[in-house]
Amino acid sequence: MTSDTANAAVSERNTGGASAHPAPLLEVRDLHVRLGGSHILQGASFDVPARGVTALLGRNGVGKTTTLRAILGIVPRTGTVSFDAQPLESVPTFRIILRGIGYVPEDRDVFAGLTVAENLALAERHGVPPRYDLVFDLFPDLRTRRRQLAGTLSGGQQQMLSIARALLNPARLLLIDEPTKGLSPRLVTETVEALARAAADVPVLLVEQNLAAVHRLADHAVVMTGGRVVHAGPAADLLGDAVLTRRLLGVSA
Amino acid sequence: MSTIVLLAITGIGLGGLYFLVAAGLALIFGLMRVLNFAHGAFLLLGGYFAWLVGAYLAGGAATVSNLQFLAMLFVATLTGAVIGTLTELVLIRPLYRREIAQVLVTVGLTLVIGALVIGVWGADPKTFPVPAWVHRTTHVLGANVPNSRFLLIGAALAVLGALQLFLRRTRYGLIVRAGVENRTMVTAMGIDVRRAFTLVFALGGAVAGLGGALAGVNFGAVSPGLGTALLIDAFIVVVIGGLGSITGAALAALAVGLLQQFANYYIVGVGDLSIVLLLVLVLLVRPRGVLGSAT
Amino acid sequence: MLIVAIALVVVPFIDLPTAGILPDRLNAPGSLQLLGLCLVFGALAMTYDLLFGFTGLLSFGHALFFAAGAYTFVIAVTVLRLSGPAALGITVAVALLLPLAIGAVSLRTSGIAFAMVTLAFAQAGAVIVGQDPWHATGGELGLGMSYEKLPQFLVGVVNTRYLYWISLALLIMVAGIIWWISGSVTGRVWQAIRENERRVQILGLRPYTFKLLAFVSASFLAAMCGVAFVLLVGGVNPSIVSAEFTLTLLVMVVLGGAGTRWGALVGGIVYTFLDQRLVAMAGSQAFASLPAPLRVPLSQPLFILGVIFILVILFRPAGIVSLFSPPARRRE
Amino acid sequence: MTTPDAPAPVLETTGLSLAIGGAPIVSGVSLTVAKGEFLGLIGPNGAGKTSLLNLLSGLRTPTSGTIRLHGKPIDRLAPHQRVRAGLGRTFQSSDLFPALTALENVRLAAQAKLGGSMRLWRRADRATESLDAARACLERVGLSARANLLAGALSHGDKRKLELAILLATGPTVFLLDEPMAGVSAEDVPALTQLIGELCAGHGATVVMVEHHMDVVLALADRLAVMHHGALLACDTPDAVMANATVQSAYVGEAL
Repeated sequence: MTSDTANAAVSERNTGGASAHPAPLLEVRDLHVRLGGSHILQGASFDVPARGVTALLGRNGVGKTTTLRAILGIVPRTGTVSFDAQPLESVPTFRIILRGIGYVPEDRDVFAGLTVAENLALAERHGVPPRYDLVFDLFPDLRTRRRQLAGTLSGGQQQMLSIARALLNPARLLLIDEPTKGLSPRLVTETVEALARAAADVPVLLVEQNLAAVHRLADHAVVMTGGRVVHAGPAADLLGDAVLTRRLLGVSA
Repeated sequence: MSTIVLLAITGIGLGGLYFLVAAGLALIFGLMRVLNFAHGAFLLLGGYFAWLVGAYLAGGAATVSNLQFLAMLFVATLTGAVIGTLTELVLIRPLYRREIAQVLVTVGLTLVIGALVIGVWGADPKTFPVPAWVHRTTHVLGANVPNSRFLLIGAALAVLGALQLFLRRTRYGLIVRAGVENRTMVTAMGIDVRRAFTLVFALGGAVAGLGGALAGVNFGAVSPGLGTALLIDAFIVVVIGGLGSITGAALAALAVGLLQQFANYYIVGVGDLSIVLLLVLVLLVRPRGVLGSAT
Repeated sequence: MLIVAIALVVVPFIDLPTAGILPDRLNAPGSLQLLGLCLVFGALAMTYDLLFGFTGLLSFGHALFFAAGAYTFVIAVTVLRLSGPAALGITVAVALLLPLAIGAVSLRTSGIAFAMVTLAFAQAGAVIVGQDPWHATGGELGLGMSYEKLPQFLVGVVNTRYLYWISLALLIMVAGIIWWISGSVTGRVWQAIRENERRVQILGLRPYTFKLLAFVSASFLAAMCGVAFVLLVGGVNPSIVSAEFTLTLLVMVVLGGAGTRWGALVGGIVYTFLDQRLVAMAGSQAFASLPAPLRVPLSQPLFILGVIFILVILFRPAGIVSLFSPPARRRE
Repeated sequence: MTTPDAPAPVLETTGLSLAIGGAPIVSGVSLTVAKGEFLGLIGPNGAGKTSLLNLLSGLRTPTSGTIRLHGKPIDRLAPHQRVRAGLGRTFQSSDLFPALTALENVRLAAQAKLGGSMRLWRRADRATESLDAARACLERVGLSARANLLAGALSHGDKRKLELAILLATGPTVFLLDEPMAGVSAEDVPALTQLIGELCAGHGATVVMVEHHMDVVLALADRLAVMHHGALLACDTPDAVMANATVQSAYVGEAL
């Protein structure tokens, strides 16, 4: 599946990002989250560079989804998060989003009782021209299904709507949580290709279980275990090292 | 036949009044999961402010002109909107994420407003001035139906229509409908959902205020007990209809109004009991109400 | 505790001026009746807290069972002309069977729906009492108690001290029973249900049965408070069946501190005392000279209580007993 | 598959399915677990593993299918009745009774097992037989020293142990363990794994365990069941499952 040209592009972007060492776009330092008595994040620290896709990896239940939610302030957290050198700790969720972060949640979370058009309209912002052309170009299916209730869409179509919602406004960073979860192999491929196109213009922090998708998309990899970050570096290095992958992720890549 | 027509139209009118009270409750509960006990107090203040304006404009007469009546309704609506907004900003917002405390604080507000109304205007009912035509009757299929019933039905339909327009056609309506499903996700799309909360409280309060004035029309007077009495009926309507559903509230209000009228006619005094029985039955069969959502 | 109890027992023997805090000198009938009322409502608030604070069941129908006890006893004595013990026997039966039936139905729902069903049952009770279809309740006017069949020491203003002692005995009985059963094997299950009902099932216990037992226990004790109440005030009226009265109980419990050992009792006593005395205390000359915009609201006890209640929720969510909690806890 | 002399299955599901709002969550799961067997249940997030446990323990009602325990159908039993029939479970998140002490948490379970929870006149602190049983359970998971701490104040690892103590106190013959390692720090995993192994072996219990840590699953399980999209993809010995190409592609993610 992985074409040679795409591979080349990945490694090129990869080395470009690594050698220049520009200031990170998103800096997470000592992030803690306690929910209902469990200490889910136990001091996670990592950077998201200003270019390329950063994959957040780890076994189920290590706190990847919670990390994204904590960055956005959806769950109460301590520690520091700065976006473009601006602290986010005391900023309410909606303002964090308005600073230019697009969010595609786990389980899609489209509004089932609203139509596709209404789901998209909700993302429109005052004074920002919505990028319907771009969105419908990426997901032509959504254009024809504008009047359909989102709850009646298939899982794959809901995922596309969820991504489309995040792409409708120009974003400086996308947080995408398990976009291929529960999709059939053909839809996984489609979704990954759409994400690859979207990621050409904007940096992404991606949570993904499907290592093949990670292989296709990611430039950088951050691995979590037990609520902490245990490894960070170029994605190719991690995925190319079978021993390391097995030790950190418990699977053979 | 004429009796049935009269009972039916009266029942629908009563249902209209219930809907006016229940609509705001359902709206607020749907978005914010707050059972607003102070809703009855919003209604009470709306009714009294309308009476105050009416008594001033009528200058001691029992009737007002249509224009003056419109002014009374406007003031009632405005009063409800203002008190609803203040309640959300001052009492509900600081208790964000403490849902039981939010319910309790509205209980406290009910006590405060109820006591203030008695303190300022006394415990006796105040005769509510209305236009002369409201007192007259209209001949429908052999029955002489009081015009006030038509007024209630018209007002309820207008409010139902306006709320549907708001929910279906405006951006805030869209936010409210999305927020009912998933509040967190609305925030995570860059929308300040708290502004929608304030707006919903203002709207709910406005409808309650209007309901207060129309309750004055229905009972011919306003009294300090008006709020609580209608609030319990509205609770029953909202629970039967499914907490948070406007359409459910409309259907349940209609059912409750009709049931109460007919039951009262055939066995005197069982109207109130019959709707309680209906509530118990509905809850035992469908604990989430007729149109309640699954979660 | 013991000192407080002894002090309360000997109150009717102490002839002290009360400087306007109580209606009269400390052991005068008026003062004793007010103190008795505080004790009865303190006990009633404790029964509500057993349900709401301890087991986590938010009922809006608790007043119904208090009223059921009060009305049954008065009707038995006055309308049915039964002797004191027979009337008490009938009241006990009603106080067990009525909550058993209503609880069995209401507890099929939970959360807000449970609150609403109990509210509806209470409303049905209020309607029946108010409309009086069987000519027993006295309708909107209420019913005065006939003392013919009751012991002589309960009759007459001079014997108010006995009524005071009955109220005190009721409070001690209610507090003792609640203390005992909340520390019982079953009491632990109630607490567990409040904390995590789903997990109680996975221990192999059926929450419904335990919730029903809590509902019947609390309601039965509330009905006994109702009996003490009618003895003390000599009659009933529909205000004790009203939804407002249930809300009042909720206010008492939360004001004092829900789910704490003495919170509900303190809340009940403080609320009742302020409700009864604010007007009289406000009747002083200093008060009369206040401008109307201040005087009118301050002359309404419910206004003041409502404001205090709101302030407690906003700033002291653990209730007024938390004001006296040991400062050690604040240090950590 | 089953040889004639194989022991009768303790737990058996036939075509078990669950759909919520039309969306399939669990689809047609048929599974047998033999007496004393330790079955590891694995699969990606959202594969329906916890939902399957909820169906087994009665917290969810299946859309179709049946469940048999010791050969008898238990579909009509309420959750508490299934526990009494010997089906005990733990939860993924440690939502214990935070305001009760560790000992009280376990004691409630012991009380439920011994009967007599419905005794208003019986003081809890004098009910010695259940207290002794509860202390014994705490002892076995190594929590005796923390018996009188509030459950809410325990460390996360201790909460997981308390969870196991509660399970033991309900006296089950079948253990349903939902991610016992969830949220446990890496250094504590081996010790907890060993504890679970000892407890299950010591009880001769039949176990179904959902777990993501493959080393834990491989250390404990006799057989592995793999779920994907709500369906049972494979159920076999760990070696066979790990070698299975379908499992590899679905779980490990080589579909692309």
